[in-house]
Amino acid sequence: MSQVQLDSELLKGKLKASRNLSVKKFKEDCKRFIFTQKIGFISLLFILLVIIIALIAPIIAPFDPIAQDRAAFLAAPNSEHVMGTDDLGRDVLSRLVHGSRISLIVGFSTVIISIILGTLIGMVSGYFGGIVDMIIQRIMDAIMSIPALILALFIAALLGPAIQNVIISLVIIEVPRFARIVRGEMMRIRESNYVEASRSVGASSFRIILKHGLPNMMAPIIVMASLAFGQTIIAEASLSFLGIGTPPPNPSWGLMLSDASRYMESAPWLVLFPGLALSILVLAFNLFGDALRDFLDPKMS
Amino acid sequence: MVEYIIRRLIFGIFVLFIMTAFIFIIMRAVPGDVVTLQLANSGATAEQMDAMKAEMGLDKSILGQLTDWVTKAVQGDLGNSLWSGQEVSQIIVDRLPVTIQLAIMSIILAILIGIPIGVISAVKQNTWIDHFLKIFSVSGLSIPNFWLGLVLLTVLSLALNWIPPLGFQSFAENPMVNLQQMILPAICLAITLSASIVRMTRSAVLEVLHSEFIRTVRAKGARERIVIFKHALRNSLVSVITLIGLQVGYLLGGTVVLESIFALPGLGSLIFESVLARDYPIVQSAVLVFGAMFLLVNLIVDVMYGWVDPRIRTK
Amino acid sequence: SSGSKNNETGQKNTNDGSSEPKSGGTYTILSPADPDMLDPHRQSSIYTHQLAGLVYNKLVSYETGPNVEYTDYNVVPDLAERWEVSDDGKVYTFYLREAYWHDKAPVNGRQVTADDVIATMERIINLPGHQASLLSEVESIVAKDPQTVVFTLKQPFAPFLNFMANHFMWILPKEGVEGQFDLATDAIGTGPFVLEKWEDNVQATFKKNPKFYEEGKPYLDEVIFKVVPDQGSRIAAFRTGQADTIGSLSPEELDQLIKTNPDVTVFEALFATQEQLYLNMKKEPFNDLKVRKAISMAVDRQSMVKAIYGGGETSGPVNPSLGDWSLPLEEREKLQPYNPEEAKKLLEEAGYPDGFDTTLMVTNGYGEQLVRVAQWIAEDLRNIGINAEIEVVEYATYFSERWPNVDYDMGVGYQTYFQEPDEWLRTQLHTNGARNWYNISDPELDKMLDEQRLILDVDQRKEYVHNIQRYVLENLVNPIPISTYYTKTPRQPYIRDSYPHASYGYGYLKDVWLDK
Amino acid sequence: MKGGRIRLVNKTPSLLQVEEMKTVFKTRTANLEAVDGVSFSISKGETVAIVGESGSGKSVSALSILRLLDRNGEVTSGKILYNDLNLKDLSNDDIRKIRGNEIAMIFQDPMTCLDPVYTIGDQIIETIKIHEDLSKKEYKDRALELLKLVGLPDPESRINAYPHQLSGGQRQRVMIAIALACRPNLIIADEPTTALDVTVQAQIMQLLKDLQSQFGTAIILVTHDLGVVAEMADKVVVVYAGQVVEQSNVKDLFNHPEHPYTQALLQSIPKIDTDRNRRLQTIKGNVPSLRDIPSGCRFHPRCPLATDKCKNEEPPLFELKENRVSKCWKADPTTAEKWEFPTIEDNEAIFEENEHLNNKQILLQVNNLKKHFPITKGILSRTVGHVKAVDGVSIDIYKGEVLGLVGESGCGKSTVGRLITGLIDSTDGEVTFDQKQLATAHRKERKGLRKRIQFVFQDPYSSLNPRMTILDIIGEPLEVHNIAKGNKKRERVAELLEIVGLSREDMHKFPHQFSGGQRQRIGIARALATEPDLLICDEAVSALDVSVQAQILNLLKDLQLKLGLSYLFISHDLNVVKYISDRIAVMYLGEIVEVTDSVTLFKKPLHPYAKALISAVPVPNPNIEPERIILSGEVPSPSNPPTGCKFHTRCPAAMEICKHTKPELKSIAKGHTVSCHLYGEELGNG
Ligand SMILES: Nc1ncnc2c1ncn2[C@@H]1O[C@H](COP(=O)(O)OP(=O)(O)OP(=O)(O)O)[C@@H](O)[C@H]1O
Ligand SMILES: Nc1ncnc2c1ncn2[C@@H]1O[C@H](COP(=O)(O)OP(=O)(O)OP(=O)(O)O)[C@@H](O)[C@H]1O
Ligand SMILES: [Mg+2]
Ligand SMILES: [Mg+2]
Repeated sequence: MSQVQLDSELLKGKLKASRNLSVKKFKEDCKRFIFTQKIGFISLLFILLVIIIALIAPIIAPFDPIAQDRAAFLAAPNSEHVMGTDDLGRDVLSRLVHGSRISLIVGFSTVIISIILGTLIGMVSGYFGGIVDMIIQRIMDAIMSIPALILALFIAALLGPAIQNVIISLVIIEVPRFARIVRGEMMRIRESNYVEASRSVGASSFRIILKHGLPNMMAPIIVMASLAFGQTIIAEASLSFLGIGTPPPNPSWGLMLSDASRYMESAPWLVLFPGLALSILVLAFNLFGDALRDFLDPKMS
Repeated sequence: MVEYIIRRLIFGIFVLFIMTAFIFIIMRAVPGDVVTLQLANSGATAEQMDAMKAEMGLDKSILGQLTDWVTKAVQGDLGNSLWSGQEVSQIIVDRLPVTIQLAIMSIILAILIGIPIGVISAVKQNTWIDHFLKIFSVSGLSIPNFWLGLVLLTVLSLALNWIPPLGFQSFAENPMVNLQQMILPAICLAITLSASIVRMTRSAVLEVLHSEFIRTVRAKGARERIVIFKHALRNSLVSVITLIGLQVGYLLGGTVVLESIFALPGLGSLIFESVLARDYPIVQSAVLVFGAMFLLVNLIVDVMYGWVDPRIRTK
Repeated sequence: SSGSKNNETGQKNTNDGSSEPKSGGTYTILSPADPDMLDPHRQSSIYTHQLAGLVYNKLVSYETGPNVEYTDYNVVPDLAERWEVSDDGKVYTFYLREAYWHDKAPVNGRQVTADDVIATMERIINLPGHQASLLSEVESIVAKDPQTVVFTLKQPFAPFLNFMANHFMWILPKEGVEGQFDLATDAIGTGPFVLEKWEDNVQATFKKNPKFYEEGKPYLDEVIFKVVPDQGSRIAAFRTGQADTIGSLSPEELDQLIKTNPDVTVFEALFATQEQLYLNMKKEPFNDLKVRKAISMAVDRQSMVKAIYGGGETSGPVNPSLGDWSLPLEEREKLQPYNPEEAKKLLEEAGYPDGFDTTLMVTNGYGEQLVRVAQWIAEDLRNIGINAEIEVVEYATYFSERWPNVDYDMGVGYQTYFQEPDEWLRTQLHTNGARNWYNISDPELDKMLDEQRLILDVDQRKEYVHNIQRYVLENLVNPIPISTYYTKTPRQPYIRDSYPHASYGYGYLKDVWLDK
Repeated sequence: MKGGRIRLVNKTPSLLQVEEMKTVFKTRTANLEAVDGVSFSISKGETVAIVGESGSGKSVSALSILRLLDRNGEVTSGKILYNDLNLKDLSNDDIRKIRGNEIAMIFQDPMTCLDPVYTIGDQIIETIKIHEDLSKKEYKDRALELLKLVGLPDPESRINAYPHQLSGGQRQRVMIAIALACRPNLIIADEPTTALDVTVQAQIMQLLKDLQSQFGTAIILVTHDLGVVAEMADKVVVVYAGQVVEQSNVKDLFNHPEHPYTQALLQSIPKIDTDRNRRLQTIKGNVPSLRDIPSGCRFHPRCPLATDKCKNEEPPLFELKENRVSKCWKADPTTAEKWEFPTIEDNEAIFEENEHLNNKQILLQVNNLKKHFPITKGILSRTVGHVKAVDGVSIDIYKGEVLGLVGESGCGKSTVGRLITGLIDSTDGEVTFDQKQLATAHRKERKGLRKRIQFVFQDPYSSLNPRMTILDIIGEPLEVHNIAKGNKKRERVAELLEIVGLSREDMHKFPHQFSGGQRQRIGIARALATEPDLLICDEAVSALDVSVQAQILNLLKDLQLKLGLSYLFISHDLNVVKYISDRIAVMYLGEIVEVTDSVTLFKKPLHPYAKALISAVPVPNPNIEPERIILSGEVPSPSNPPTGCKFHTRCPAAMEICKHTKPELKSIAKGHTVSCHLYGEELGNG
């Protein structure tokens, strides 16, 4: 075997070792999470369950969520329609199952887009500071000083009811919040000793932001994201309630809830199931976020 | 301090200006305007419509309109409703007190509920009481408040055959009626806020309880009561107040839905109606007022910091 | 056949003679929304005109009363005591009654004169808006004497009296026209009630007009109009006795209400307008009559109106709430059958054996029921292979951009509450119609539409209008009438002599009294 | 007599007697026995020091006495007898009456130990209020009296001050006032001076001594600083891994340490009289984790004398003579064998001569360097003043030389270091490195120069990115400067790890998997990666335990000799600076006041500030009675420094001229410069 081969063998081994090490660390962290954050873990399982349901919705939903059973309007839960039907004879269970998709799509897209934008803005603002920071922060202040739902309402109402418009308006709301957190983290990291150490060996700003900034702010961002998720889902529901959220006939939990509010007395099951699903999912995200925060907070251990 | 407040106010005006421009531009960038909305089905000619637009000043460029609006707004003239022609400032003056009262009541309620629960939760850390309160408070964050409002209203009207008296009356006019009208929406708004207050109070008190000076106080021989209420709580207030400042945005947003549900003539419901009706001057001004309220609350919060924390006071 | 329905479930609405009307009391109306302004010539909103009916009068109006159907359009005197029509049908002379303006500055209770009428009419003609077209056939208006006004028409014009009874024709005091007070926020009229205070989006308070021209009326001391946007809140308020009437309810809501308040009376009437499914005639495949017919046949109107509105009728090109101006019910149903099989065949003939993909525009600005109708129709269309994706459009965009500019494939929406067959037909279907937002252009139809305006004999004109409708349902099929539903309005049991009418205006409250 | 301290004869009844105290912390994974059978006693007026390395259980022992432990901690067995009262068994209410009243505590960091939101007056009065019922005025008078007692200037107005308005030393005085408020019989002081500057530390130690002699209060002093122990304590308790390993009176302990651990500890600290050419004695390994306590004698893995017996059997506490115990099998009187600590062979113990220094080639030249940080205010960030952190500093460093930089906290030491590395830009002055000016060099050249100056930071943990592997951390400079990539990088990192005494296997680990000393080695390895000529060590060993500190100091010296490195060694620990430096610069308020070689500076400092500084250093030798120059007053603010000689406000020898004329830095003798009006040029020829 040549030297080069030997070396690359060695390298592979080393890489594997390092990967194993981080895999092992990850495994250990998971174990510790499960062990120390039981509520958080259960919440995580629930969230995963909802994600799976959303992914395989067409398979598990007993009916087409928009098909109308004209023989059964507002049917109470029965053996055919386990959760009853709504005012157009659509199967509530099927709508609930499909509705999870919309809630999750709105939640995920909003949070992911906001994280990306917020992180970019926040990192630039936090790292460079000065006039750039000043201008960015004032713009963020301006957006943030409009109460969230009012801003969402404003944008969603103007753009018209559509999922993408809901996402756009929620993103506009969330971006400044992420940006602010990231900026704070970036400023903290910028002042940290390891960044100073990195600068002292001559690392560029780009390298510092990428190699030191990003990995070290992931924890607060993830926590923030899990909490934002809950808020986003609720906001979507509120917009749907005002008639500017998800457009029918696509089922979203918020829309179902808002449609059902007229039947609060006559068909309470219509209100019950999406309401429970929504609240429990949001609860799960919140509890998971909390657990994550506790888990990542060294002081709490 | 005075200089600080002035500086914050100037900043605030700057922020409000950016906000105004933002709203102004978006609103005019989307389709639909008052004139077409009013006249679309009337068979009015294009010239007639243009004339009307010109009358309302809608024919100028967005920038021109913005300049016009800002110049007038600075002089205290917020324009007139494009529909009713009423003075916007008057409309806002009529409606603002409702929203302010609602916000203040919710904040007070939320504090009254949130802080004691938060303290108990912290003191009983990791006991079943703590876990129970934690789930309870997180649930508060997980229930949409429009939902809570509807349920409350339905349940009350069915179970007690009672709902708050309709027809808004101000507190000065008739305090009893006013409070009856306000209490339910205030509760709905307060639940969410109190949930965050509980969480913040809990973690802040816990953090303070771990700090060294608490050990000093204990070493003096102080009772737990003093340790917790005189020292731990007082030191936690800064974070709780900050939180309230930040959450006021959510609170004010919630007023939109709850004012509609409970038929309260506040700014929240106004803004919703006006956006749909493309009544630019009202939307513009209402958003501005909301923004100003938010900034003002945060200014008050910052001033309160000084009151709570002397380290900030002297800066 | 009756195109209208005016039933009372429950008992005792009419004064059975056992008790004399009692004066006094407050009548509270809850409404989901408020007029954006009070000026009735600048606003077509129902809320503005409902309130205008309390304050203003027209020269002529529609009859209401115990023996009048909700949908009967009998023109009766109002501010004009009587009128005369010249033999050639071109000159109308109106004799004003002795009536006084409300005692509010700057009008201060003076008598109504011909000048007021002329000023009002000029205002109507000059303001941009739908109302101008109502007077488009008028050549001149002159005051013969202070109490007599003469309208001269360009040509004989059948709808003229109906147009004069239209809700846009509220007579304003000259001072208002001249801008001495703000018509947008104040109202000084001759009607049964005096506007005391209007708080935008909160409430409007009206007090009895002591000098109303009908002796002894109104009975009510006060009418309060409150804005309560949330339906649930309105029901709760009604349930707890805080409201006398709250607008129409869905069948489910009504059932629940009757459970807790069994003695409530329910007023049922045909809605003043209808849902229409309209198609963009410039777009493939909607330019094909077969396709339009197939679409019309695919919709199960009866089940829809039952499921969504709790009951109603198949509608026609002229809304059935216009009484016998509309085609008789049987004919409407016969001409617009529900037959998906036949529809599929038609589609096949038109060259779409597998249907096609399209979009169906709807706005949520009218409330959720219409959105449900759209979903229903989409499902019906799906049955015959047409895959219509629902596009919910925000109201302002819908109403000021998409619909008027014919920027859609298919759409479903309500039409404005027209009070005249001419409006229903000519504004929508004429090539140059102000509301022809469908790209309709049919020269033969245009001719018929123009002709019906000239037929002065009412029965003759009715027959002609029916023929036009038959022609439309067979040869045009756009906009496709869907249904007109029954509104079901709960009322407190102590309300007496309430005879609403399909036309706008709460003027009928002059007869209402409270038996409590 | 030492400072009038009362030395009590043995056999006095003890005030507090701790017997076999055991403290356990419940954590999720295990129960940690942080204190495992500690016994000692203290009598009235006595000072007992508890010493040991970090994590050995000193603080926990102190807190256990008053049951002030964190919620998860509990004293599980043993007795804590205070005047025959067993504090361990008292009810919560009863022990509260003891706290603050009979036994008071003082903690390390005075900022975090005072409640920031109440005035210091409130906080003093609170203590009195808890235990005594007086009138409002009496409370205030008492508080004033206490503030006077602890020597806080201007107590009348300071009583309404908030903690943040006071300097560290003043805050510590307030803490002491609080502790004294109810005239306790015993004060437990946990590292009361660690957070303070040497000069302030000297003030506080003096104050404690004075108060003790005045009131006869007994003091339990928890510290890791053997200098402080030698100076303050009567009796010393040495703890290791939660156990007492030796107990003795102070003189015996320092003169004849019995336990190998004590012995090693004493030898690993550089003292003023430590030979600079000798290697420091080190203790291998680290303090064991409580989760993983060694069998037998807990010290055996690190003990050079360990036998199999030590490995397997835990030694009891052998009483050697009265008040003298040792927990070591070597002290077993039955087998009593003489043992001697193995010393390093002389040829190894002595550093080679530093040849790099011979040709006196200037490597770094700093000329009139200034850094003024703007103080901004207002919306437009108006500059309203400047913090003159560095205000005209000139120093030279020769090739292969170690220049020490000392001075009080905030005097600008770190800023000088950062300026030289180019981490921040200077306001004025020039830095010339190897004859090239840093400021005027163009970018590429600058980057090249930067490569040759590297930094070693104080806190080894926080200066390592917790999410990077050691390979990436040490490899970063290699990548940044395009020195090596991939395989080559790995090889180089491995090499560097070996240079600093780590194994190449370590490169795939993360920082948290290392001990403090190892982390600092990683920091050094990173600094060495670019083969620099100059290392700037900013408090590079301050955060380390003495035993580890010795390892790192030895390493630094080795590297200096082997690679010909030069160091700018910044530290507030003068003993360390003296040990490692060839020359030392003394800084005060952004200016250099004296520069000379290290021996001269300690023998014959000239500048009054340097004199005070050096006299304030606690000497870990109870036999020496140092002569203290206690500086009065506080360090002035660098944003508003005094006119003339900046030191004149605190100078015991200040003259009129000092108030308005700034003294020049003058060369007094060869290689000895000083800036003080006391010395004219002519004096220097001696
Ligand atoms: N609340 C706690 N829970 C768990 N372990 C603890 C707790 N407090 C202290 N310990 C552990 O007890 C041991 C002794 O800690 P202690 O603070 O007494 O050390 P120390 O000797 O004072 O060190 P230092 O010089 O760093 O202050 C340490 O290993 C520490 O981790
Ligand atoms: N970025 C900065 N902005 C403003 N002032 C600063 C900045 N960095 C340091 N200072 C101030 O400059 C002065 C000198 O700081 P420096 O950190 O150099 O002191 P030091 O001698 O290293 O102190 P220590 O021993 O506490 O580390 C201090 O008063 C400090 O507050
Ligand atoms: Mg300690
Ligand atoms: Mg420093």
